Amino acid sequence: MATVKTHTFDAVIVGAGGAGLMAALYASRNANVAVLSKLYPTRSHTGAAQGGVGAALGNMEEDHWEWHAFDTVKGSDYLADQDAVDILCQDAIDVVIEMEHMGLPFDRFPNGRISQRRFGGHTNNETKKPVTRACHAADRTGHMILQTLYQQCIKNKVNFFDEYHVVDLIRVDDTVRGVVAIEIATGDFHVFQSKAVMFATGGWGRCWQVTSNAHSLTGDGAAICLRRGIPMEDMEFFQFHPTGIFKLGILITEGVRGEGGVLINGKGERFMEKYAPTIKDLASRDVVSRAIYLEVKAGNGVNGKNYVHLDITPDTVNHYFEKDGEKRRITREDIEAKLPDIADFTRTYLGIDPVQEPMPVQPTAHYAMGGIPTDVEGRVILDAANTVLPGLYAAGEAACVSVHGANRLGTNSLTDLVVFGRRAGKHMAEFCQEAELLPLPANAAAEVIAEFERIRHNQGSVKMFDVRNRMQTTMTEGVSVFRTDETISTAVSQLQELRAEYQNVGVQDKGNIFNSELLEAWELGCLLELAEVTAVSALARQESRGGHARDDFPERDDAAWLKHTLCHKVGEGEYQLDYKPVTLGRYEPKPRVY
Amino acid sequence: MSTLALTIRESIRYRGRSGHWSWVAHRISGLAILLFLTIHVWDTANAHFYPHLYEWFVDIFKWPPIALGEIPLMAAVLYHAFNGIRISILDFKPELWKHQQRSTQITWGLFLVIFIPIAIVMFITMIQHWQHMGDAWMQFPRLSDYPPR
Amino acid sequence: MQVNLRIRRFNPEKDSKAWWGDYTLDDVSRNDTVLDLLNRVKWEIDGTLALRRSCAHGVCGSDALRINGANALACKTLVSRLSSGAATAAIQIEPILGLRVIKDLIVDMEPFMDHYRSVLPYFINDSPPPADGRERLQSQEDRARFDDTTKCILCACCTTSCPSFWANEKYVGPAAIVQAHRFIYDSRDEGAADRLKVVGDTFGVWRCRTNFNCTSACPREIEVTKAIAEVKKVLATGEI
Amino acid sequence: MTTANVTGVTHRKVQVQSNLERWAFLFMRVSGIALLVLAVGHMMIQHVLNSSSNLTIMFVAERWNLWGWKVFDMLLLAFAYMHGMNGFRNVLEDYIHNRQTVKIVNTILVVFAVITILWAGFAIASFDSAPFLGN
Ligand SMILES: Cc1cc2nc3c(=O)[nH]c(=O)nc-3n(C[C@H](O)[C@H](O)[C@H](O)COP(=O)(O)OP(=O)(O)OC[C@H]3O[C@@H](n4cnc5c(N)ncnc54)[C@H](O)[C@@H]3O)c2cc1C
Ligand code: HEM
Ligand code: SF4
Ligand code: F3S
Ligand code: FES
Repeated sequence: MATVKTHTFDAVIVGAGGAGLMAALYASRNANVAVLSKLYPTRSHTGAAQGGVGAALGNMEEDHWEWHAFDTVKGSDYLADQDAVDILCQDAIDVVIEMEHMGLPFDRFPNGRISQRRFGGHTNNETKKPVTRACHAADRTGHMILQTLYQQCIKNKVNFFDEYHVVDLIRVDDTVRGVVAIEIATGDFHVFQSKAVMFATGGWGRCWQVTSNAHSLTGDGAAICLRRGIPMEDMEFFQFHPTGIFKLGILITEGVRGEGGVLINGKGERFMEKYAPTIKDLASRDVVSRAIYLEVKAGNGVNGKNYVHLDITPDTVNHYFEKDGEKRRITREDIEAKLPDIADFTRTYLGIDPVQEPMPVQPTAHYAMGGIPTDVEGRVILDAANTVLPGLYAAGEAACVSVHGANRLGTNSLTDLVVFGRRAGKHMAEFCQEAELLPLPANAAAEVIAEFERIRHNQGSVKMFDVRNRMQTTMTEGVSVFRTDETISTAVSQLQELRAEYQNVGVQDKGNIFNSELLEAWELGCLLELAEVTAVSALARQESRGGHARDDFPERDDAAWLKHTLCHKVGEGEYQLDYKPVTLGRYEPKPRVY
Repeated sequence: MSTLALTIRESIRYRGRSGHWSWVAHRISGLAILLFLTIHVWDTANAHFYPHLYEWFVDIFKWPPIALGEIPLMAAVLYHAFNGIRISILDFKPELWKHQQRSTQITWGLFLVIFIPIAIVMFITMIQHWQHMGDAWMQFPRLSDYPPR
Repeated sequence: MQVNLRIRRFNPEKDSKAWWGDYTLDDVSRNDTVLDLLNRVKWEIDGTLALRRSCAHGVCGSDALRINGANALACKTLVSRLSSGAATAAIQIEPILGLRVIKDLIVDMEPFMDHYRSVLPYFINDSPPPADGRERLQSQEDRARFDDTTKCILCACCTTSCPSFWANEKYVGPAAIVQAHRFIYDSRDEGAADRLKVVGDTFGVWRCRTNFNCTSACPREIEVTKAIAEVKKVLATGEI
Repeated sequence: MTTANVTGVTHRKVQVQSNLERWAFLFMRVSGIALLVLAVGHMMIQHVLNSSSNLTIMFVAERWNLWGWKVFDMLLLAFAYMHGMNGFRNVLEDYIHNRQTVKIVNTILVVFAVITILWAGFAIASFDSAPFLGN
């Protein structure tokens, strides 16, 4: 049977994406920190982020963090907490500069400063026109952030435990004592005893069929927290990015539209003119995804199929620039230089050259606005009264601060990672200075070991692949860009069935070394649980707001629903919903037009 | 962790492109020339120290199975030389690397264009020589036939 | 179409040596990637097959494999590139060479990461940043000099395609040199001398025999050999 | 906000520590270029313009009667042998992993190369053509 090894650290950070690494960098300055990641850190999905990181540097044109804040709040459909948004937009400037000082190779403007591009929903608040705010390194900004932070962690000798899969949180009443992890290469269980734990495990787009997310984005951290009594905030808000490659889901960054690309329907019309007359293709993501969906529904998909075209060919783009009275023009060379990876993706996977042909795109499951609820220091909170669970932290996509509210603006996730990753890391180190190391409960790992043994030796004949597929179809049909009481209810009951079937999922691999089948089966458990929470939260919210668009309740209802959902797990398949007020500030909720 | 056998086997199994085969050819040709050169140098030194041994060796080199080996030797020197120059140029002009595919083609082309006529000439000369020698052409030279001078 | 997959298998808990597993897959689309095929084998036929993967679109560097004899990322290799257009195709998958096989297609990455870490792969500049609290300035031309080598995702396709590395795993390998290049050529960095000490050593750039397998294998289309040559040139001339 | 443009490439000098490998690398290229003349020239003269079929000690005596050819051949000897042996060292170091063994092998290579070059170099230098040419 599995052996259990014990390690002791001041703090454990689970996840080595942008959020985890930034936190590690700060926390490890004053505390003994271990970073556990199921992937080699540089393989975290932060590396896939393309377009840019938002910060009002104003390197090209006038910009202010207050404008950024307003755009963020408006983008969130007024569900974001405005105190947190202020911090996000103020700290963004400093943290982007800090990353430049860490060596991050941003692209440059001719004046030698960090290059910025336009992005959806980011505007000059006075003219209402798009503003250049997304700081970028070609279309691989996330890659550069991930690499730079990892490099700095190596420089600062951070303790990494690579390919350690965290499977449980050790919580005793209202204290945390550490985590349980499996060393993937050997199958051994390890207990990491610590004063503080942070989850920065990223999103769970794999709940859906077509997604921009990695195979490994299975929401482990969120699911573990949920199982250990932490509620999930605003889970009904999941972002569908308007431009995923048709069928594959691979993301085509909004940066394409930032550089002038336009969406064209099957009739050859630039349909965003109808839905967002002012900023058109650069409206926020929920708006554009819905527009595509509606176009397809109206029979305006390309070739009668459920996709539209994203066109960045110089001819089309310059045609619309001229029509809009814009002075700039683009050339093939600009596209190759600014969007090299996008060009590579479409050439590799579609055999389409984006400088000559439009790309087929459809909305793709992309980003979890909701997640583990935290305060602005990254501390995890337990209830509507914002009671903190001392020593437990969360950051990045897994967390919900909430700065994204009902819909995240492009570039704000990377900003979120580094701003709140940094704050949480700092705070965690301070916490460790004062906190005591608490003893581990007896057999801390016993429960999760038993669960793994159950899956490993399950005689059930149900195929994991089959359950996962059905979950993904269910979510895609029931809890997608548009939803109704009926679709969500069907999804909820199907997910309940799937949860029962999951108990009979068996694995063929009974070994210890690199038993990825066993881990995948466990991950599927996480996905199923988060899918169910998402559906349950969505069913309750009877309004349309941001990423949550209900056909049966098409209007936003601030009187009844200007509040955050908190979904507690109270038993196997039993969830209790609670609500928490939104922190308002300078910006009063208004109807949202782009 | 890797053994010599594995390295050699995989060097042949690996489906590399032109650069890989250029490397294989460069290494083999270099080693082959060195092997020949070592024998050749020691033997040539005999011209001063033991002239009779030198003469014996010279005749061994004319023995058909060994004489034929001169053609691959020529190939080795020519290929190794051209490829060596290619590598040296590109080492000091990294900006030319994008033409690497082309450069290997040119190297092989140049090699073939120069080597083939030379090989033909060498082969014809050898045949003429053997014809000239009559029946003794395949006779391996015996040391006893070369008394010390 | 139909694909006959041959996969190099090895389970240390069961097998004393590696063996070939043969799997036939029907209804394969020419646009499927090799990763799609491997996933099908794992999910539908044999769950014990072990491989690493994450992003599925060539940006994370998890699934470097030897596909039909040459290194590539499984998720970036389309079936259409490996088949002639006939109704069936044979595809052969092996783990990358020169690193210890842990199980099936998974190799021990630690020696590779050790080489990476050895070249000081991080920005070094101890002089104070600009007094206005803003970014260090850099011209577009200076930025362009090291653009290519910033793209590396540490997939190891290059290092494990290099015969010098197969022969001697002490060679730091192309990936580590690419990382060194990225910093040596960054006009803001001040650590070039220390880095050059590492890559200029016996097991540094000099082990490169300009074989070019690395460049052909790089899924990010980095001109790896060129980067190595540029580092050699800096070592030879003392000028960046 | 826009300030003056920053343009151009910054060239920097950097301290590089020289070591054996660096010199070996440079030597391989320089000797390679020398050998293009010496070795390829030698092959052409010996095997194309003349043929080894006609090679006799008389031929050698005639050539080495001229100091020019003696120098040519000595240079060829030195460059080719040093180049070849260093290449051989490179190859061996790929496959021999034990540092101690590498040192021993290298010592053997150096000793062997030095003896070879001296022995053959001495032979060329002191070769007396007179007895063969009969004057
Ligand atoms: C294709 C794409 C493009 C994007 N483009 C942009 C953009 O341009 N701008 C923007 O702002 N945002 C963008 N985003 C969103 C943004 O990139 C992500 O939200 C963000 O990177 C998430 O970072 P993270 O640190 O929270 O998690 P991740 O980077 O996903 O990292 C998760 C980490 O947790 C680890 N982990 C997970 N589970 C476990 C476990 N059980 N045990 C141990 N470790 C575990 C993983 O190994 C990994 O290290 C994009 C997202 C995608 C998918
Ligand atoms: C004729 C002109 C020659 C040129 C231009 C030349 C050039 C080169 C160069 C540039 C290298 C280095 C290759 C590298 O580092 O990757 C090399 C390697 C080598 N050369 Fe030569 N060379 C020549 C002649 C010779 C001769 C005459 C010999 C034999 C005595 C020889 C034996 C070798 C060997 C053994 C290697 C090492 C091969 C390897 O590392 O794979 N070369 N040559
Ligand atoms: S240089 Fe290319 S092949 Fe090598 S590790 Fe980096 S991305 Fe992979
Ligand atoms: S394959 Fe190896 S020999 Fe050099 S050019 Fe690449 S590192
Ligand atoms: S799975 Fe990420 S590179 Fe292939």
